[in-house]
Amino acid sequence: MPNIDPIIHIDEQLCTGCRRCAAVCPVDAIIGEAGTPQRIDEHRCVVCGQCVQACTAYAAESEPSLTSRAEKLRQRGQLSSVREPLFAAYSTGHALELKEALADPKRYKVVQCAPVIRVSLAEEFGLPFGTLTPGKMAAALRRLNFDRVYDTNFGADVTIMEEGSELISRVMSGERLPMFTSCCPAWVKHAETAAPKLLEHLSSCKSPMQMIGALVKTYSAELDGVDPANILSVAVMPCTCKKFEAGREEMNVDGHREVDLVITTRELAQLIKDMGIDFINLPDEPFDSPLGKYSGAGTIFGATGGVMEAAIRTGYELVTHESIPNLQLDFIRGDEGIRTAAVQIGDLELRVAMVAGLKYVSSILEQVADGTSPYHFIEVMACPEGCVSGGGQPKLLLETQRKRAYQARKSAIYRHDSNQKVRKSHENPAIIKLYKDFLGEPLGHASHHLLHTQFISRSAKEELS
Amino acid sequence: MKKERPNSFVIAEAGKCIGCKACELACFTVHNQDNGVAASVGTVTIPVLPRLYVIQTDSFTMPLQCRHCENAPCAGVCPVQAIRQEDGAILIDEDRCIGCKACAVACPFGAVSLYKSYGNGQEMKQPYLKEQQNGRLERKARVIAYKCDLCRNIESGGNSASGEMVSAGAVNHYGSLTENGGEPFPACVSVCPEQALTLVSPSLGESRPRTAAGLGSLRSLRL
Amino acid sequence: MNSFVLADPDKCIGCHTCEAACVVAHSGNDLFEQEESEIAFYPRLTVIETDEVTAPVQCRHCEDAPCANVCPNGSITNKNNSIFINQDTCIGCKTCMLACPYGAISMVTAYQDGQKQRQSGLRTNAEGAWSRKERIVANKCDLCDESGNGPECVRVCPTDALRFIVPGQIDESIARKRTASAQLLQQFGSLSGY
Amino acid sequence: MGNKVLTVCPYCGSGCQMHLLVEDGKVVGAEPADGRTNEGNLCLKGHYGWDFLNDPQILTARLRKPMIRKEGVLREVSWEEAIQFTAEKLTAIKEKYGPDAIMGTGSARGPGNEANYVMQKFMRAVIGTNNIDHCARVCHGPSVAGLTYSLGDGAMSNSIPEIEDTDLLFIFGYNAAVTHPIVARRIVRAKQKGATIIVSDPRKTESARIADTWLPLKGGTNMALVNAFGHVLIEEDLFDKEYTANYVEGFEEYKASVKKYTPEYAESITGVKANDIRKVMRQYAKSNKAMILYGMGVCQFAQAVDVVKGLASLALLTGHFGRSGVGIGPVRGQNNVQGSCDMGALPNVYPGYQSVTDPKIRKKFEKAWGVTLPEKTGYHLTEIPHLVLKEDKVKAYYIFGEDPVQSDPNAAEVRETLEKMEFVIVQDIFMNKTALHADVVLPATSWGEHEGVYSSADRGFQRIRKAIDPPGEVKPDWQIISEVATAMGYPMSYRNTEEIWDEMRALCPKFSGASYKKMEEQGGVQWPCPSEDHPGTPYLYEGNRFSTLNGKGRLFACEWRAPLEQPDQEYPLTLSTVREVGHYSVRTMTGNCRALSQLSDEPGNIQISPGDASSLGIEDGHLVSIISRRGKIVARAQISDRVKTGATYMTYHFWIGACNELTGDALDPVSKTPEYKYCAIRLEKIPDQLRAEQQVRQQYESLRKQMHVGAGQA
Repeated sequence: MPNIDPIIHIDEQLCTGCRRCAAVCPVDAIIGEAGTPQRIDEHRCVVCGQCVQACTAYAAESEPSLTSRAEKLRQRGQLSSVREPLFAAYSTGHALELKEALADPKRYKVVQCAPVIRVSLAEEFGLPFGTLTPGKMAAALRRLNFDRVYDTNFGADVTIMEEGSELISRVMSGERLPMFTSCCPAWVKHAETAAPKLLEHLSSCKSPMQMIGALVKTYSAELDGVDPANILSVAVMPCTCKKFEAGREEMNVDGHREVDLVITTRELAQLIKDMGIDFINLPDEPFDSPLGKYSGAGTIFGATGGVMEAAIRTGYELVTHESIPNLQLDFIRGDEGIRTAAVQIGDLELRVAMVAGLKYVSSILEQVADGTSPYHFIEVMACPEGCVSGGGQPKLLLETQRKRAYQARKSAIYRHDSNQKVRKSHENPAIIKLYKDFLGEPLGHASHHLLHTQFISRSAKEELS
Repeated sequence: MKKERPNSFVIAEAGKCIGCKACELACFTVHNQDNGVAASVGTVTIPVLPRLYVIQTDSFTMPLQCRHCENAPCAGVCPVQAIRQEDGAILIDEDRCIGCKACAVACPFGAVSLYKSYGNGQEMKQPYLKEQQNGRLERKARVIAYKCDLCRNIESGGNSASGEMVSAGAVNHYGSLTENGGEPFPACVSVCPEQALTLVSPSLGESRPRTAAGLGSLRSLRL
Repeated sequence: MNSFVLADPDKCIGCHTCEAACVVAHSGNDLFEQEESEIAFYPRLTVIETDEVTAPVQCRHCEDAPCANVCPNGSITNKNNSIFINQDTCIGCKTCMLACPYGAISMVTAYQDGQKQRQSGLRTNAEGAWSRKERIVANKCDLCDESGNGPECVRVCPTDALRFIVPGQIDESIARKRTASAQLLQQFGSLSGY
Repeated sequence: MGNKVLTVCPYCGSGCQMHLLVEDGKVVGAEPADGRTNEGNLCLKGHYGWDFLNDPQILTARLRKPMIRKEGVLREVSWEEAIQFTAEKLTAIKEKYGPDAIMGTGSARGPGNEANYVMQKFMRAVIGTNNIDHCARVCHGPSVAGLTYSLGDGAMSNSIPEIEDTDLLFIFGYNAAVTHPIVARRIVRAKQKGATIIVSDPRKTESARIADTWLPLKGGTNMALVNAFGHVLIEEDLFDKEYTANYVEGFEEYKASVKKYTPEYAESITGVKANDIRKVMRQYAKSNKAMILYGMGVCQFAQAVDVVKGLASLALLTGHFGRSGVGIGPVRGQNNVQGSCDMGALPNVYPGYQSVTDPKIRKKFEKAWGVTLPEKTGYHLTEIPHLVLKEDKVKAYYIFGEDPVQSDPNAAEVRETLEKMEFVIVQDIFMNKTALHADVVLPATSWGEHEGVYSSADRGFQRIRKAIDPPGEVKPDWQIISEVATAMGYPMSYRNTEEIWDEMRALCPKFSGASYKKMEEQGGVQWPCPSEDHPGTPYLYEGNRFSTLNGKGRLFACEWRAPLEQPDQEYPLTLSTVREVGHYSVRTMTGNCRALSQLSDEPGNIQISPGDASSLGIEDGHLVSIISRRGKIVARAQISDRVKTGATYMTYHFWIGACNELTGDALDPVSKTPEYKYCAIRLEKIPDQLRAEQQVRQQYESLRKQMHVGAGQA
């Protein structure tokens, strides 16, 4: 899945030019006169899909001037069975492609699900906001004919091991501080475009999705004794930019794409309906081992501040060798904007910042650029409240319900975390085993080969546009 | 001491409308909870059929809907009394409607449209009337008149989309809400991002309040 | 040009005589015969009191009447120097009421020979049971068109606070003001040096 | 076909002349006539206040037959029975407790001067007491007392038409636009003619709105302000020394008592800027023609007579008397309150303001009436509740053309009083709240149904005329009283009102020249009119001779006293009772006029400031509860920019929003006039408006039932 398609599109037949999308775009990538169809500046666009969420310009029934619905669905890569209204702003779908692939008996089909799918998927079936359905989701995926149902949460735990260790070593050596998180692909693309000089400040970790992808084609391929070339690696994501990330040149192991296909929460729901699966009445089923066993820390990646909280839970203990007094770091939880905190870890006062909503990051970047940034560690999430509000999430019919929906999804995540027996990544037995049997130690040779990456400056194009 | 009042109605300010159609979507949403429409777009399984219509010409953009006329021409021409005034709103009884289209013709605003009728997310079929469809006779779908009902008889609360309608505030320039018994704001009014829509609740014999400024101007009028 | 009635707030004492007069003038004298419950008391002008001003407000019979321009079925027309609402064809859509910047239009129950007009089609549950709804129409100053002896409000005002302004008068006053200001200007003599 | 009958409007003391249009025995309309005061204009009451004559039964029903209370209910009886019963009862009570156990009222409204003359004669000659008083007590009583002390006459020294020709108009506690629109017309004309207008009022009245200077004083601080005015006149040497020397007495005492009332001191009490106090007095003193007009804002306080004297003193100090367009004008509220005073419906004077305590005068009346008359002054109307409930002195009450339950303060106490009395007679044209407590109800003719004379506020006698025949069996008031008198053994056999009038003229030097004939010829006669050849007197005190004993004007000042009831935690707001333009007095007349009741109907309004409204969460037009230490009522909130925070205003016309359920019974020590303009109240928001509206509607319905509405209609 190489990157040629810009993924986010505005259908000029449908766009009324109200520019509400421009109001939510964090990087001013939407261009056009009010009242006329808008277009997207592909270079600036970070593919976060907030415009897709905000757009209300739907295709009215039987407007003769329009291309037929069936044709539009095909163009958009959507299943012909989709009955919901079509809007001007949309993201390229891969459900159609996936449906064919799933039908192929020769391929070994592996899927991973991001932390927040389980707290929002149910909305697409009319259940209340924040209904938690990991079990039904796993069951549905098996019925969609996947051979292995893994969990990005596990990848999150791995990320914590790697990124946590990276942070500690950087803080000890005082090099390249502050360190930015690198798990949000929209943020990474923005950094590459808007602040190429600061790329060394990004953690070299791949995102949880890519880490799982890499492990799927290596570690678990070995365990299951299948040829990586024969594996179809699929990810279900709340995020439209994950489609872009998966398509990045460098995201491969030994020539194999780490993730072959990404579909959004909405696309998953459409597939489930398309296959006539009665989601609401499915039994709860577990995820598969080993890449399906996760800690509470992995779960909270879905909310802004989650990566930070998870990292601190582990980092604290790696540094101090004693268990963290208070697991629930409420002072870190919150929503849109910039939040800062200072955490005492041994005799180190770790100063951290969390950015939710890419439009808030610029001030932070300036500080880093002129060396005045007081922080050690900065988490950045492109979407207003983190992945719960991602561009691939269920789209709301009424703006008036947005806040409530996000709150409910978030509290479901935290509820899920607090219900986990294991709540720290480094205590996840499957993680311990992974390092023992396969990776060795965090930041070790294998990790470096599979789980870390480097970033490309896109500034050259900047001048052009 | 008598306190009758004319019907309330929703009206838009062209100057404020940006044409986003959020009002149409909201209107459809709150009116189709029985058709399985919940909070997210994914729950929609029928065509979006709103009861107000965003009109876009090169000179202006604004939604157009029923004025709940006191002497409603639509009701006047309805052969089966399917259109009545109930609790201060002109309402169409969709079960009684026979789809004769007279109301749509009579309405000077074009506020009435005829659509297929839906129940539980399915087209409603006629009991006996059949029509030729791809080669064979099939029961014809019911077609009925739709128009703004000021979001009357929409139960709200829970996670249902209209949950916020009652609470959601919008400025009401001309009438007082409390006087007409705290009439809830229609969905279109509460979702409009530009507050371009207003629920007007006039009283009988009273014209809308005049501004002191308007009066002040009197003082400078000399012939 | 249209005629209209204009109030002078410096003379108005807010006694409401004009409001009563308006109703009486439009009811004939039968107002004084009616049962109290049957009375249609809808003044076509309203005395407004703000901190600074007291004065009746009524239709200005605008030359480009906004009310007429929003009427969906042409029930508002310009008829012998006044803006006229045809209450027989009015459908009660209330748009004119909103359009009027003076707030001079109100919605009122329509009467015919002392009886509320009922509609043939529209039923309502307003009075509890289902019944034929009364007609409600737009109402405003008609300059006492039918009476023939000019606006009654002007006639009864005890302080002469109301004036009936007919087309010619505005032009006259404009002409008068021009001459006056011209005379003032003469006093400047030569304007050279300015 | 129809005919026009020239008469005088029955609402307010402006004395507007008008034509009643009559078609086959029925009044069908009214037209202004070219009267001295109204010059072809009428306000809305004049134009549309006549159809109560046709008994539309909106608020109350017209009384058509005499009634006697039997087994607790009023039953219609014959005149013979009613008169007989009344006469016997009164005679019995007179014998058992003495004449002073009986109280009677005059009527300041429809009946006219002759009926009042007959009534006071009945009380004095037949009953044998001076216990006669009337509603002047609750309005301009202080003017009568105060101006008689200062100038010698308890009336306007000037005339209404003069108002528009003065140079400076000083309006004090008087809202002409509402109480006398036709007087307000003169004020507007004065302004248009260039007069300076100064208004002293807590509320921004219409006059205040067009005034050059508005002095928004705190309620209940009149005396302090008036004293400060006097202080400025003297301190700045603005007063007319020569005039004061020749025509005025009491200067030194006056000077002494206003000494401490510096404008700054007054400002601390009244809230009026000291500089404004100075400015207006300079203007007042320096203008050639300056006139004072005042009203209830002066009289309806427990310190009223003092203020009246104080205002008169300002005019005396500056020599604003004895010419046209100057002087002082207490503009009388009710249409014939001047007349009922003229006719001696007061406990201390006979007709023509002749003292009952003066032996010479008493002799004159004893001779004329052929009886011996009581020496001592009678009771005041407003003392009755106390005299009945506390001292048990008064047993019978002959209430003639008044409705004390609605019009007097502390209604609950008034009801208790009437219940406690042995015998209550109500003589009226409509069923009313007071009649609910009556033992006998005597139905009388209304304005429009009888002949007579009214006195306008500026001392103008004018003829009222019969336009239509009365309904049912009703009789003219003077006739009813005569019949009771006759039945009590004192024959009265007047054939018409002119006979009564001439008897009265013969006894009153001030009025003796004011014959019916002269009224016909001139359209009216302003007293004094001492002789047949005298045309009458537009303004008093020609040559600056005052009607006091020694002919000099008497200055007066005294300490300011704060109103009795002050707002507190529990009752944080003040209530002042006022009137509204579309209704009259207790509303039995205007409340039964279609147009007027449509313009403004029950439960009535309470005016409040936007500030108080928002802090209480009250919206304009909403019903609210109003509570004082004496009662609780419901009325409609009317939010007005013209009202100061902390102050509220209610009109006393309404029966559901009856503000006199709230008002207190503090009285002026001299005139015994109640403090209507100041009591403490609390406002409460009513959450369920729809329900409240229903309750008001029900209350109105049951009220109408009590008032026999719909019962017997002809």
